[in-house]
Amino acid sequence: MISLAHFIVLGTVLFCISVAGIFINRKNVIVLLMAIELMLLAVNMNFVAFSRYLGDPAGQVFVFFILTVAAAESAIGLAILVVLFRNRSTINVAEIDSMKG
Amino acid sequence: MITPKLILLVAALAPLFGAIVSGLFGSKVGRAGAHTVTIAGVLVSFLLSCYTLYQLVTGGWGVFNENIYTWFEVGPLSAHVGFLVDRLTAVMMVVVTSVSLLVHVYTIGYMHEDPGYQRFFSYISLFTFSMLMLVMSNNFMQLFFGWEAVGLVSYLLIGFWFKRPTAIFANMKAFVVNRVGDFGFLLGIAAVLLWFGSLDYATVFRTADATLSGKTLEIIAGHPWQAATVIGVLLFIGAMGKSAQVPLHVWLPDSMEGPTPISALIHAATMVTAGIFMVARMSPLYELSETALSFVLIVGATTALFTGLIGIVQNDVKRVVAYSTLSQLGYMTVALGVSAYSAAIFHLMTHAFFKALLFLGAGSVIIAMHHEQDMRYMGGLKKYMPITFITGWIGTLALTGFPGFSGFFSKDAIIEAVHESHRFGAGYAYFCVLLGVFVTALYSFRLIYLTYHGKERFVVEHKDSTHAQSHHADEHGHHEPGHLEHAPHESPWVVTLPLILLAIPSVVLGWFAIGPMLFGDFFAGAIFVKEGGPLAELAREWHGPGAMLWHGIMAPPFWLALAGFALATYVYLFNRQIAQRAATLFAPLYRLLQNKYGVDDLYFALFARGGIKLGRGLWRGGDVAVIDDGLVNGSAALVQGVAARVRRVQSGYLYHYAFAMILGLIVLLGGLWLAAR
Amino acid sequence: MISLADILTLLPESFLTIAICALLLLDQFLKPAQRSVTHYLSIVALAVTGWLVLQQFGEPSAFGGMFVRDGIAILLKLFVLLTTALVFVYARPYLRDRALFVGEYYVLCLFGVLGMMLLVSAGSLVMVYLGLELLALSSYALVALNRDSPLSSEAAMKYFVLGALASGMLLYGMSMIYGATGSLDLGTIHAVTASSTQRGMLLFGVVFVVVGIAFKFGAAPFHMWLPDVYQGAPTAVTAFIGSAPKLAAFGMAYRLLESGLDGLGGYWQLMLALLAVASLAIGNIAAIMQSNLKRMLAYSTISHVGFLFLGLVNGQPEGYAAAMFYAISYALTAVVAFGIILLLSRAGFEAEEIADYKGLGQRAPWYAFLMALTMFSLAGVPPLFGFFGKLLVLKAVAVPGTLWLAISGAVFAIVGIYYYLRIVKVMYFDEPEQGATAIARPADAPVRMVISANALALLILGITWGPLYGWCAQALGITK
Amino acid sequence: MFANWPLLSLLIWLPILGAIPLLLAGDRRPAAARTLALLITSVTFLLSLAMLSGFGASVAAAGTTDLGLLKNMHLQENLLWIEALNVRYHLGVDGISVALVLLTTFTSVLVVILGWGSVDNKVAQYMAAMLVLEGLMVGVFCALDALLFYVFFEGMLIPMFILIGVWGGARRVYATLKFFIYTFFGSIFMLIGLLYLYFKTGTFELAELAKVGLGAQEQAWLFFAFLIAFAVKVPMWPVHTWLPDAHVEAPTGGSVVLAAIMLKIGGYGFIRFSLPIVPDASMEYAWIVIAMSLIAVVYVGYVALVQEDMKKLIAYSSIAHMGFVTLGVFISLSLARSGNATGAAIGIQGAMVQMISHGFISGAMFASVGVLYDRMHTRMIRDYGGVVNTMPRFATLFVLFAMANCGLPGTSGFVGEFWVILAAFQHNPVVGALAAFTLIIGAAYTLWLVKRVIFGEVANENVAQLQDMDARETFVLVTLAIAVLLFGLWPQPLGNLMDAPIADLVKHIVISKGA
Repeated sequence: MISLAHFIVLGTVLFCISVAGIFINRKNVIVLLMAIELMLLAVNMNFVAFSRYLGDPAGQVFVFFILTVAAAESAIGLAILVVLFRNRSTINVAEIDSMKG
Repeated sequence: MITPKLILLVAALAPLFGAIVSGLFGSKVGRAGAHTVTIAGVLVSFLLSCYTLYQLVTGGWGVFNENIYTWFEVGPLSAHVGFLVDRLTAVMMVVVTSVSLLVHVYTIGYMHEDPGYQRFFSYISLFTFSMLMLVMSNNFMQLFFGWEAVGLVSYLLIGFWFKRPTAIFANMKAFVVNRVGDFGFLLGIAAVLLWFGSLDYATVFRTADATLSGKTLEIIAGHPWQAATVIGVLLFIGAMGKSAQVPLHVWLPDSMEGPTPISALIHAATMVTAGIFMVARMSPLYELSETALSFVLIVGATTALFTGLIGIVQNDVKRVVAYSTLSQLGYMTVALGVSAYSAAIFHLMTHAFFKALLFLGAGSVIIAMHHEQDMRYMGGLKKYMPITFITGWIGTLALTGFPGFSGFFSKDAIIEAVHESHRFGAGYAYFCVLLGVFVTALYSFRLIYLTYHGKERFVVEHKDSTHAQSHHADEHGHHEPGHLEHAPHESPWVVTLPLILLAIPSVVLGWFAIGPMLFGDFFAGAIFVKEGGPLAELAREWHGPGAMLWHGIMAPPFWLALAGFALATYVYLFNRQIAQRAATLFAPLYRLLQNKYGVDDLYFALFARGGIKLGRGLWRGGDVAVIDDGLVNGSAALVQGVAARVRRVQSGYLYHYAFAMILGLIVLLGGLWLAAR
Repeated sequence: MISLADILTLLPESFLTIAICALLLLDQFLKPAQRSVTHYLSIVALAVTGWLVLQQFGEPSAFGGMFVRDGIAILLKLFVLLTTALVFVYARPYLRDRALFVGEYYVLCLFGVLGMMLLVSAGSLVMVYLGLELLALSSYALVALNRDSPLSSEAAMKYFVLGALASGMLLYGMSMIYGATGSLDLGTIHAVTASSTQRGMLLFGVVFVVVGIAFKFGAAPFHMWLPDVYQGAPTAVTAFIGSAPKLAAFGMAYRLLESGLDGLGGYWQLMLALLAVASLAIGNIAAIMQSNLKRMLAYSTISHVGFLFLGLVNGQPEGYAAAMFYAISYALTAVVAFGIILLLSRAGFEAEEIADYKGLGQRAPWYAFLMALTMFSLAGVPPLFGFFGKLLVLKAVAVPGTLWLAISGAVFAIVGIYYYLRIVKVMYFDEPEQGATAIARPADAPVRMVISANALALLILGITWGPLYGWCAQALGITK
Repeated sequence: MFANWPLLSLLIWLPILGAIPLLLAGDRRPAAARTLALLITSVTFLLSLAMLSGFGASVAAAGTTDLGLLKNMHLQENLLWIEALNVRYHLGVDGISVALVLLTTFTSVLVVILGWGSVDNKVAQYMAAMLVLEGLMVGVFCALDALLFYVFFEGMLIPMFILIGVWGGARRVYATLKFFIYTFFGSIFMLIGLLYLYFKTGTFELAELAKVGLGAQEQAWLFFAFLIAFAVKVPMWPVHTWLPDAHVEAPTGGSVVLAAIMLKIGGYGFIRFSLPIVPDASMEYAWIVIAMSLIAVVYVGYVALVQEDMKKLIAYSSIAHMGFVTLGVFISLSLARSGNATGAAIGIQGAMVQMISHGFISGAMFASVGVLYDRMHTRMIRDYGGVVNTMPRFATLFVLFAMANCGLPGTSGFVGEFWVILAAFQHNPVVGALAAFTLIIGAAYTLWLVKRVIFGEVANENVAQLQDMDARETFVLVTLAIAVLLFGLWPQPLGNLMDAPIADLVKHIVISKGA
C-alpha cells in the first residue's frame, strides 16, 4: 500500500535532483531548463498527492495552472537561450560570466 | 558735585583717556599732541592721588569701599568693579602715578626718534590705568583683571621693537611665565570663592579667621592641607610670577629688551611690585597660615641673594640694574614673609624711586652712548654728563643702603625685622639678606665705576656714512661695539629733570616716612598683623630715624655694604686685572653665574623644547597615528577590504548563484530547526 | 460561477488586459514613426486603470476570496501604476535612440503591471503564483529585449534560471502548506495556522515560501541575480524592474506572511531578521567597490530591502505600514535615479559608469542637483523622503528585543552613506573629463519637467510625508 | 509687536527660501547674488533682534506645563506635523537658544560679507548654501521636538558637505567626506535613542521626554547614544579629528560657520538632551565627559602648539576651548546634585558664555586667517613673519583676537573660562587645576603663533607685498572685535538672558528620574 509519505518523499527526491541539476551542472543550459521542468513536476507530484489525500480538487486545479505556466516558462527560456546563443555562440554555462563583482 | 567716588574715578580713568586718544588717534593728534594728552592725563591722576592720600592721612575721608559697576551676576554670586581706597592703596596710587608721570616726561626725550612714539605713550598710559585698577580694586575679580592687564601691557612694551627677534622672544617669555604665576593665582581665587562664596575683599577679610579655621583640603589622601595655607600659597604663586621671584624670575632680565623707560616704570617701580602689594593687601589671609608665610619667606630670601650674585657678572648696564631689582624684590618678599608687611610696602616705595632713578640714569647713559648698553665700552662718562652722574651716585647710595638715604631705612628695617622673626626659615633668610647687602654694594659700585669713572673705553669717530642708521632708535646695536659717531653729551632737560625729581625722594623719603609707616598706625586697618609681629618688637626700641641712623652705623649691614664698596672700589677703580683673574680663578663659579645657574637653559629645554616634543608626540602618535590612521581610516580600510572579498563571491557563474540560494535555504532550514526544537 | 460583481471588482485588471491586447494589435499597424502613439496610449491605459482602481467598483473581494481588494491592494496598485508611468516617460528618449522603441516593451511592461496588480490583491496561493509568474515571465522577456546585446541575454538567462528555481521553491513551499492546511485560500490557511498544533510540514513550507519572497525582493543571499540583471538589462528595463516590482514584492510578502502565515510569525520573523542583516551587510559593503552605477544601485537596492525587512520583522500593523511606506518611497526614489541615467545616456553612450558623471555639476547643473537629491534621499539624509522611510522602519524595530536590528541597521546606514556621497562627490567635486560633453537634449523638455517634479517631490514629500504615511497606516487599519 | 508673529519660522525659512532665487539666478550675475544674500541675512539678523523684545516678560500660558523646559520658552509655535506619529512642528526659544540664534544670524551676515570678495566662482551657489545652512542652524536652536531637531541637525550636513567639497582646498574631498560620515555616524545612534524614547512615551516633545521616568540601564544606553552624537559635533577628544581637516580645507566662510556656530550645537545638545532627559546616567558617567574635556584642554593644547598650519592650529584651539563647554556643563550637573546650586549655575553660565564668546573669537581668528590667505594663498606659518610691518591695522586686530583666545580679562574669552574654572575647582581642585592649565598652554600656542606670523622682520618678498585690509575686511573684523570686547566688559546681558532657564534646568536635573 503506497501511503502519502511515499509520494512526499518521491517529490522531495525529485526536487533535490532538480536542484542538484541546477547547480552541479556546469555544461549545458538546456540541462538547466530540464532541471527546472523536473522541479515543477516534483511540485506537481506533491500537489496531486496532497489533493488526493485531502480529497480536495483545488490542488489538482493548481497543478493545471502550474503546467500551463511551465510551458510558457520553458518557451521563454528557450527563446532566451536562442538569443544567448546568437550573441555568444555558446550555451556553456561556465562561459556566461561576463558580469561579476 | 565732587564726591570721593568722582575723584577716584577721574584719577583712574584720566590715563585711560590719554591712552585711547594717543592710541587710536595718534596719527591725528601727532607726536606733540600724543605726549601732551597722556602727560596731562597722568598729571591729573597724580594730583588726585596726592589729594586722596592727603585726605586719608588727615582723616578728611574714611576708607572708601564702593562697587561702581556690576560686571557679572550668577545667582547670589556677583563680580563687581569697585574701589577700596585706604592708605595702603593711596600710597600705591601716589607711587605709581608719580613715577609714571616722570617716566612720561622722560620718554619725550628718550623716544623722540622712534617711529612708534604715539603708540608708546598710549601703552604707558594704558599701563598706568591698569596698575591703578589693580591697586584700587576692592575684589579679587578686578584684581585679576588688573593683574592680567598690566601683564598684557608689559607684553606689548617688551615687544615694542617688534622687529628685534630677542624682543619678541622676551615678551612672549614674559607673558607665558607670568601665566604660570596667574595659573596659581586664579586657583587661589577659586579657592577663596570655594570657602568664602564671595570675591569681595571686605567680606573675605572680615570673615577670614572664622571661615578658614579648621577647613582643610585633601588632594593626596591622608595629607590634609590647611585652607589658609592653600589659599596663601596659590595666591603667592601669582605674586611669584608678577614679582619675578625664584623660580619664576627668568622673564625679568629678558624684559630689558624693552625701551628703558618701561624698564624703569614697569619692570622696576610698579608692576613687579604688584605681587608685594597683593600679599600685603591679603595680610588678613596670610596671617592665618605660618606655613604660607614661611614659604614666602624662603622664596624671597633665595631671590634676594642669588639673583643679586648674578648681577655681579653682568656687563649690560640695564641687566645689572634688572638683577638688582630682582634681589630688591626678594627683600620685600622677605619682609612679607616675616609679616613685616609695612616694611615691605615701605621698601617698595623707596625702591620705586631710587630704582626708577637708576634705570632712567642708565637710560640717559644709553642715549649718550647711542644705544650702546655694554659697560665694557663705557667709562669716564662723568665729565660728559654731570647730572646723570650725580643722580646715579645718589641712586646707588640709596640702593646700597648708605645711612641716611631712603634705602637705608627701608632695607635696615627689613633686616632687623628678619632678625627679630622666629618663623621657620627666618635664620636662612637673615643670612641671605645680610650677604645680599654686600653683594648689592659690590655690583652697584661696579656699575658706577665702569660707567662713569676710569678711562674711556670707547672711541669717537666722525663717520657720516653710518650716520643715518644711528637715527633709528629701534635699529641700534648694529654698529660695531665701542665706536660712536660723536662724543657723548648730557641728555636734554626732559631726561635730566625726572632724574633730579627722582633723586630727591631717594634721599629724603626715608627720614619722615619710616616713623609713621613702620611704627606708627599709618596702615592700621589696611594691613593686619597678628600680635607680636617683628615690627612690634622693633617698635619697642624705636627712637626716631636719627637713632636708627646711629644704630645703623654700628650694625653689620653697614659694614658689609662698606666692604662691598671697598672691594668694588679697589677692583674696578684701581686694579681691574683682578676682576679677570678672579673670573679665571673661580672659573666654574663665574660660568655658573654667567649662565644664571642654568635655570633659563633648563626651562627652555624642559618646557619649550619638551613641550614641543610632547605636542608632536601626541599629535603624530595620538591624533594622526592612532585615531586617524588607526580608527578612522583604519575602519574605512577594513570595510574596503571586506568589500573586495564580498565582490569575489559574486563570481558571475550561474551555478554559484544557484548554490548561494541553496545555501541560504539550508541555513534557514537549519535556523528553523534550531528555533523549532 | 463568475458573477457580474466579480467582474466589476476586477474591472481595473480586466480593463488593463483588454487595453494590452488592443495595444498589441494596434502596434502591428503602426509605422516606427508613429510609435509614440503606443507610448502615449499605454500611459493613458495606466491612467485609466488607476482611475478605475480609485473608483472601487464592486465588492471588496471576488471569486470566493481569491481576489481581495483592501486598502493595501489599492494603494500598492496606484503606486505601481504611477511608477510604471514614470518609467515609460523617462524611457522614451532612451528607447528611441536604440531601436528599442517598440511596442513589445510597453506591452511586456503592462503585462508585468497586470501581474503585480493580481499579486498584490491575491487571496489564494494560486493567485499569488499566477501574478508572480506573469510578472516574472514578462520581466525575463524584458531583460532580453535588446536581442543584440550579449550582456542583456546573459542577464536574461541568469534571471530566468534563478527565477525559475525560486518560483520552484516557492511552489514547493506552497505545496507543503497546502498539504498541511488542506487549503489554497490564504484566509483558511490563516485560520488553520493560527490554531494548528503540529507544525513540522507547515514550517518546512514556510521556509520555502520565505525563500521565494526573498528572491523576489532580492534579499541576500537570494540577491545574486540582481546586480547582473540590473547591469545587463537595458536601462529602460532596469528602471522598470528596479522600481515597481518592489511594491508588488511587498504585497506578496504581506499576503503570504501576514494574511496567510501570521500564526507562524515567530518563525518567519526570525528568518526575515537574518535575511535583513545579511542584505544590509552585503548590499552596503559590496556597493562600495562598484564602478558601474547601475550595479551600484543594484547593491543599494539589496541594502534597502534589508531596511524594508526590518519593518516586516516587527510583525505589527505599524511595522507593515512602515515597510509599505518604505517600499513606496524607495520606488519613487529609485525611479528618479534610473530616469537620470536614461536621460544622460545617448546613442552609443550608456552613461552608466560612475566615471561618466565627473563634473556633471558643471556640465548639467540641474540634472546633477536632481541626482544629488536622489542620492541623499537614498542615503537617508533628512529632510529628504528616504530618511523618513528609514525612520519608520527603524522605529518599528527600535523596541526592546529587536534593538540589535535597529543598531545594525544604523551601522550599515553609515557604511552605506559613503557610496551615495561618492556619486555627489564625482558630480560636484571632480573636474569633467576631456571630451565629456554637456548633456542637455532640448527634445525632452516634458521628460525633464516630469523628472524634475519627481525629484523635487522627494524633497517636498520629505516635509509633507504625513498624509502618505497616514494612508499606509489607514490601509493597515491603524487608527490614531 | 512681534508677539503674534511666527517669528521663529520666519527666521528659519526666510534664508532657506531665499536660497531658491539665488540658485535660479545662477552664476550669471554674481554681484546680484551677493547683494541678495546680504540683504536676506541682514533682514534675518534684524528680525532675530526682534526676538529680544518679548524677553523679561513671562511666557503666555501656552506651554507652562513642567519644570524648566517649556516655562521659559518664548514665541512658541506648535503645529502638528506628522499626525500619525504625533510629530510636532514645535518651535520656541528660551534665553539659551536666543543667544545662540542671535550668534547664528549675526555670524551669517559677516560670513556673507566675508565671501563677498574671497569667493568668486559659483558665487550664487555658495551664498545659497550659506543661507540654507543658516536657516537649518537656526532651526536646530529653535526646535522643541526631538525629531524636528534631528531633521535640522542632519540636514545641516548637506550644505556644509557641499561648501567644503566645492569651494574647499586641495584635500577637500577627503575632508568633507570625513566630516559628513563622522557626524552622520554620531547622530544615527542618537536617532535610535530618540526612537526608543518614542516607543516609551509616544511623543518626540522634548518637554515630555524630559519628564519621562527611565531606568538606570535605559538611561545609560540613551546617554551614550547622545554622547556619541554630540561629542562628535562639539567635537570632543577622541572623536575630534574631523575638525582640523574640515577647517583646513573649508573656505573661510565655511570655517567661520563651522567654528562659530556648528560646534555649539554639540554643547547645546548636551544641555537640551543629555542633562534633562537622562540626568542620572549623565551624573553617573559625568566623569567620562569631564575626563574627555580635560584631555581636550591639555592634550589638544599641546597638539595645537606644534601645528604648522594656521587653520589647524586654530582648529585645535577651538577643540580645547570647547572642552570648557562640556566641562562646565557636566561639572555643574554633579555640583547641582551635591546641592551647590550656585556652583552649578556658574558652570552652565560659564559654558554658555564660553560658547558665545568662542563663536566670536574663533570666527574672528578664522576670518583673519582668511584675510591673509586671500593675499598669500598659503596657510603655512613658516610662509609668514613680520606681517605687522605691512599690515599694521590687521596686526592690531589679530593681536586683540589672539589675546581674547588666551582668555585675557576684558575680552569675552575670559568670562566663560573664568566661571568654568571656578566651578571646576568647587567640583574638585585637581580638575580645576587641569582646566586652569589652559592659561599657560593657551597663551603659549596663541602667542607663539602671533610671534611667528605677526612680529619680527618682514620674512619674505610676499609679505613685503602685502596690502593692509580693505574696508570690507576691516568692517568684519572690527565688528567682531567690538563684540569680543563688549561681551568681555559687559557680559551681564547674556547672564540676564540665560539666568531663568539655567536656574530651572539646575532645579530639573537635581531630581532623579529612576523608574
